[in-house]
Amino acid sequence: MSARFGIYLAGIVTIALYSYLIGDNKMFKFAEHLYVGSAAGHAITMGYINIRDLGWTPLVTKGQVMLLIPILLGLCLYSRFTTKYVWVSRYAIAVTIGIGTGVGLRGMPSAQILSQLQASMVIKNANDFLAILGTLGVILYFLFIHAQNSVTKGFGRIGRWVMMITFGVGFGTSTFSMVARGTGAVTAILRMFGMVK
Amino acid sequence: MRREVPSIILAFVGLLMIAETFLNIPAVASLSRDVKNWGIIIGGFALALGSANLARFHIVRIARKNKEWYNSVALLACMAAFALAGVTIGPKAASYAFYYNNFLAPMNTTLQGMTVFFVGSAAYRAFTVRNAEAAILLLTAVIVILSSIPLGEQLWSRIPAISKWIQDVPNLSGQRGIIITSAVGSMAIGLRVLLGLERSHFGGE
Amino acid sequence: MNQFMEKLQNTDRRILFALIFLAMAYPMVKPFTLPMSITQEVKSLYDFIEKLGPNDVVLMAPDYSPAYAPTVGGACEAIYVHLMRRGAKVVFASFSPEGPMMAENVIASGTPAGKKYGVDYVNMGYRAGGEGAVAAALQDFPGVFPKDFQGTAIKDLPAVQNLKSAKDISLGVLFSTGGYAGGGWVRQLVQPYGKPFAAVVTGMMGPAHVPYYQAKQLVGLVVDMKGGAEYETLVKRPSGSLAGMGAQTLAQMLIVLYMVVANVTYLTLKKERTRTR
Amino acid sequence: MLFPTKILSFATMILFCGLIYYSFTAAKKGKEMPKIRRIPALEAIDEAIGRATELGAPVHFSPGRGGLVDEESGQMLASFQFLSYIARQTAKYKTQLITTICDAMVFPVAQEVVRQAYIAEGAPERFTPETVRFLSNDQMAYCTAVLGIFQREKPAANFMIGAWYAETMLIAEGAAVIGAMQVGGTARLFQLPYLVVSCDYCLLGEEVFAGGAYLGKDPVQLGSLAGQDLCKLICCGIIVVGVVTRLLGWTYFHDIIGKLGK
Repeated sequence: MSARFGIYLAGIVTIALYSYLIGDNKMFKFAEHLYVGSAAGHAITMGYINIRDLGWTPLVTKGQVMLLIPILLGLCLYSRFTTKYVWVSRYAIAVTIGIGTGVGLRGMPSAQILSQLQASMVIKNANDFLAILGTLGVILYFLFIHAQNSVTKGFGRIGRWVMMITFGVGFGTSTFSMVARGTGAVTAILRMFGMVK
Repeated sequence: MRREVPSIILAFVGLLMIAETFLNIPAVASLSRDVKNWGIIIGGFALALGSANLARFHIVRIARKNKEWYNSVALLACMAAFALAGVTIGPKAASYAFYYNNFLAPMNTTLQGMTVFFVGSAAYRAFTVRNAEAAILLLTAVIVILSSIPLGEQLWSRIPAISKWIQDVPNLSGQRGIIITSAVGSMAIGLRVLLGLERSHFGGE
Repeated sequence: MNQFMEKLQNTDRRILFALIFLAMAYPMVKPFTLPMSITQEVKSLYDFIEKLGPNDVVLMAPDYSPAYAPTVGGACEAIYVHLMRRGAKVVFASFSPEGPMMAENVIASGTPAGKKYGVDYVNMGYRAGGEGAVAAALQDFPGVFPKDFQGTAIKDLPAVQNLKSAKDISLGVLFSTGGYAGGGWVRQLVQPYGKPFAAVVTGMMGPAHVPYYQAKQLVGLVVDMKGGAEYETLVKRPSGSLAGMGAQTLAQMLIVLYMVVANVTYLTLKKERTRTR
Repeated sequence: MLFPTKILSFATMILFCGLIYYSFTAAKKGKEMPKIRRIPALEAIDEAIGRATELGAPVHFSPGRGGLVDEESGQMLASFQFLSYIARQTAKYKTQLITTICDAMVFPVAQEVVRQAYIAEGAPERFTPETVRFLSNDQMAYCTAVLGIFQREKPAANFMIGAWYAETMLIAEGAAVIGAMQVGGTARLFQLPYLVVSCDYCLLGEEVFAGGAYLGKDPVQLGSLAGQDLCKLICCGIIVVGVVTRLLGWTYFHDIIGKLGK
């Protein structure tokens, strides 16, 4: 499996996927199925390793009996292949969503609310003043029920403009990294034809 | 039994996660670490479940002799090959790594690289000044793009300074507002889910 | 006129895609110089190297991985080429595991005809230990790097025969994408030995290095692909960084052009529509 | 027992959750709620489904690459409310729904949401393996497969509401190519610009979380939304107080957040 073969393999799959830009075609469809299939196979590998290393191995070698719980819960998911016992899968879903909900709830106050509020309090010059007005505008834009009056609506209008600027900046700054990734893929094609080193 | 017990489990796990962050109790910390591990293990089963569904979907296509069924065969073959190799020789083996690095990874790079083409077509299609807001969006994007390439400076020497001001003042304040309000929304849905008032994830009311 | 505008508005997507592809591919196949202002930080490194000659030994530390080759690799090659032209001796010594490979790449694509390995340039390989290893190498170079990357002993390499410690080098250049970065070299090379030092870093690290430059602890600072492109412009040898910047410039200009054309057609047709109404 | 450096974060969580809880219990008891303001993007959902129905074309829904175990999980939970609503509407109008999923754990949840919605509309037979499809947990493989579906099954409406990552632009433009009407929405700051640019209508940030209340007109959700408004007004108040005290040269208020709000 030489490096040369690797370069050709990478070049060919790149061209096949890029052919989508011309229009849906047989080559793209084939590459798409190869990609999705390989990724699924890789996912099975990763899932297997997670179950083995975090669940099965500690269970049988170290006797961590508690690990039977997630293994059983994981198996519960397969009740989805039946019609009668579908509800069993909810136990596994409950644990997962419980983790996500808890992690979300606990992280929001400090990371997303207090630290941002603190940053909004710094006022040293006119720019800071404008920034604070902008932040207030955006927050007031998101009022849905309470305080629907002309003041909050006026602020909300400013808030929307500020958000448009934020989106414009987001779009503009990310083009740099997108072009960088694009050149990476273009390089794979050019390299196959020996046009770049 | 079918909805209540899962709801109780959900609330317990959620509160455990919250307790881990705020309370200085070693037992809580270790249990919550275990439960997060459980999440990864369950996730492993979910990955296999997803792949099994994908396989079923394509087996049906082959059985029905759908148009271009041979693509489904290719998909299943790749899936079987990667999974078998992964389970037997492991992903760190040289041949597995070779196909990962020269086959799967470049496809990922290619798709990520394709984004720039779509940005181009979006620029041509969607960036029209239909109203004042669209005009602000367009103008900001153009200034920021111009400031990141040498040409912008040549066009007008103040472009980099203007772009920096836009990024530091209105952009930052907009980000703050969005982050704060999204956090409030996210907390609200989290609370409703914990209390079992929101059950769409268990399928409805 | 309006027919033309309508046609323009409905340009086939594939043409838009093809132009973007060309805008990215052309500069990579054929890098070109760009009209850009050269920052003082880059120019001062160039001026410093202009004054070096055959009696000078320059220590280059290419501490980056392949993923960062587009970011700082171009500058590495351009500075290497410049040093070769001046006739200075270049010693590559790396403190990150992938560094020696990066040095090999730079040597392969940048060495001018007539320059010889071991005499004009040498690749000493890699030593683990971060800032501590840097300090040790600067104190006792042959002790830390007794052999080169290929295993040739120092006594067979004329380029490094007289390099005993930091006292014998004329310039140190660090290529860094993280870790202890330029501050470590200022502590280990500039402060104890008073030797000139330059840093090549990523855009993210750039602002943190400006104070060192302002305090004259750096003779030069090259930041990211753009700094590399400036250096390539100065040595008049378009390569990796200018190729990358060229692709950036052309592709982003094209995207801006798309926005402009889209709005010109949109507004013209809208005006026309309101008039006929 | 409580970590001293986190007292303020904990208090914020209790205060905000308390306000929201108070608001929706009040609403549940029948306290009259003021009307919710118009959110055009939400009204566009019905329009898009209607269009697809007229054309006899399918509707595509995706919650993005987000998962259920991280901090973005709130958006995924919100996304299920939209999925539930859209599934019911499509069942009502006998329009085909294609839900594509990228995260493996989201898959069984999405299946359950759609299945129950179909049962609620009295059309359980419409639920087939084609309705909710797990395509890949590899983000870009997922994109390829979605692009393939767009080209071959040509949905006339595309909904992208949830936690979106780098796949946003590919899928949004992929749908624009086939002329689908699009409604997007995410609270992920880095992907919002693409949805705003590419979609016909876009839910911005917190609007994603308000969808359930708007579409369901459920008193709990409306009450919750009213509580969220109170929290936001408090945030504004804190900013104003912080700024004023700082202008007066008193930084205690600002500094205490840093010390106790970790």
